[in-house]
Amino acid sequence: MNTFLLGAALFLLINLAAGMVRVYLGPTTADRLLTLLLFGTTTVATLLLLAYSQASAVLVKVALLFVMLAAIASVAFVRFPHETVQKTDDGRGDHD
Amino acid sequence: MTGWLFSVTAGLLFAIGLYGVLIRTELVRRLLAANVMATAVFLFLIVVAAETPDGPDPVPQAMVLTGIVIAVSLTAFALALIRHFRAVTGESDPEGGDDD
Amino acid sequence: MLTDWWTIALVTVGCAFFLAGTVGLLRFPDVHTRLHALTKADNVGLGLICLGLMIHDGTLPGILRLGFIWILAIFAATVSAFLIARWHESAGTED
Amino acid sequence: MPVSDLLASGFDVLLCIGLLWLAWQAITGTGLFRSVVMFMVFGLMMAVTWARLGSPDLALAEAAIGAGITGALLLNACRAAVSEMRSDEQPLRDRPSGVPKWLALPLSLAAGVGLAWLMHSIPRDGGPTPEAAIKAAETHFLDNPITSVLLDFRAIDTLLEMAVLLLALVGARVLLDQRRLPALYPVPDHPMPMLPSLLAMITPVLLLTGLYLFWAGSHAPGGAFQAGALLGALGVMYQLAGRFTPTHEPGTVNALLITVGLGLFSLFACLSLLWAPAPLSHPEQGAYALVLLIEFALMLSIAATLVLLFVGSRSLQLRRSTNHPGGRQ
Repeated sequence: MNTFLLGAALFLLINLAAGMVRVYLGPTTADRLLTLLLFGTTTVATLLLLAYSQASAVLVKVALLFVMLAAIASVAFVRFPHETVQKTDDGRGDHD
Repeated sequence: MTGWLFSVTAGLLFAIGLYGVLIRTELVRRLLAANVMATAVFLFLIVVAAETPDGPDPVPQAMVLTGIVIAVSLTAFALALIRHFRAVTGESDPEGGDDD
Repeated sequence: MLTDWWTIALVTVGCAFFLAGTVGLLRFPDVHTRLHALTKADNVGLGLICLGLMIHDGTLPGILRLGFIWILAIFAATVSAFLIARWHESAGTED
Repeated sequence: MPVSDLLASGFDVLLCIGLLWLAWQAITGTGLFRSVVMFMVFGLMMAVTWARLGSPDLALAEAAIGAGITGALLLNACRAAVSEMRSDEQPLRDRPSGVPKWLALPLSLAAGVGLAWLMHSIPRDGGPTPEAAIKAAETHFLDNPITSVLLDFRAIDTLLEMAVLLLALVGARVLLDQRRLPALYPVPDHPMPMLPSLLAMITPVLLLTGLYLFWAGSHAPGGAFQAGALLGALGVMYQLAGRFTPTHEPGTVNALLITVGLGLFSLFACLSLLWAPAPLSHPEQGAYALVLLIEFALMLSIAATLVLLFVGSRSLQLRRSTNHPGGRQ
């Protein structure tokens, strides 16, 4: 059973790596924020699976923390004016 | 296997951080690089702690916990310093301004 | 032993939902459709994994904790997705 | 079980590749905003790594402090960089540094590989117990030498940790005051939809989780920091939602909150000389209650200091006094 849960965690990590392609491609800033959402949900699921496969109950609390911090992070991002994003771009423009 | 893998990763992370500190002149990015170097050191300590024969060693864990708090204090202070620097000179990097 | 099979089935289906979310994230044409794919599929996937782990856990505090995490994740994802979509909209009108 | 070992190795390898890629992107990528996003994701990955390496305490601290507070601070840096930019100025750019790339790359690689080799070759048996630790164990009221060493040395460690945090705030204030740099995140003109309901939902949960972490930490020292960082994150959220108003007048409540942790701790350090030869020793009676009180004060101070560092103003005022988050004002 533990092996299966670990396998599922590994699968989710691969899935996350595939999602990271979207951050790399962009093209808009909102796409990057989207991946933060993907990260939030997937790492929570991965931590829960790890918690039960390693029999370490504290990781469930870490997962709980992750859920709330993901929400705070997205609020912090949307309080950001758009021109800030554009002006901090020092290279090729990678937003719309 | 695990210890070896994470040791190498910590070494490479340290290398990436050091490279960033040497190459980037824009100050916030340099601060990011220094933070990555700090994380690499924490990783080293925890790998050593995890490999002690009788269970995880609590002393390095406590040290890293302290290290994380010190790192965030330092980051906050450095960011205030960068704002101050920009206000004084109007530049985002210390080498710019007079030489090109 | 039957409970083990339930757990395996639920976690597997949950992982499939995560896969669907990522495919949507990569293949859909614009931000709104990607947002749509991601938030819905991933949170269903998380719910199914939580359900599977609840069956695996079997104790009342464990079940409550997992359920709580899922409900919180749904709330947080709803608000975050809405805020990001709105932020993207306002970017479109300003530019 | 070879299959589970193989899966675990696969998990670790993927985690390490992810960490390296994220760090590389954060440091060498274009665009400050993008770098900051990458760095925050790196922090989250790091928390998963701590969990994998069997240090859940660190995973909690990294999630709350590393990813949460540091990320928010760095976002502030982006914001400040733009709002204080002159109109004729170019976007943030990089000049060629004094060290050429062809030299920097092998140099840093050599340093990293050398460090990895060095850390790999040090003995893992922990080494002999230091003289001072044995002596401390003999005079201590606890029997277990490890616990007593941790209790004694951790106390000094925590005291200085708090002092560093306070110093960072004082230093930042001095710098910002000198050039009259304003607080970031003024109150938004128009309310953001759905944010109040998110706050209403998240406040009790974060408060409960913070208090739980604090209570759990009273058995093992260090819980105050995770709890304080969590409450600090809640304060940051309130600031982002426009519930706090940054003010220029120094507030009494603010000053009290910032200093209560260090003050109480120092007082205890002095008073402990009355019953013990060395400072910071615990009395035989009522040690538990005392530790709990000091840790609670520390938690409040940590939360208040982190929020003020984030905002960059002298003090904060709550806009609606009916809604009181974590006792901060």
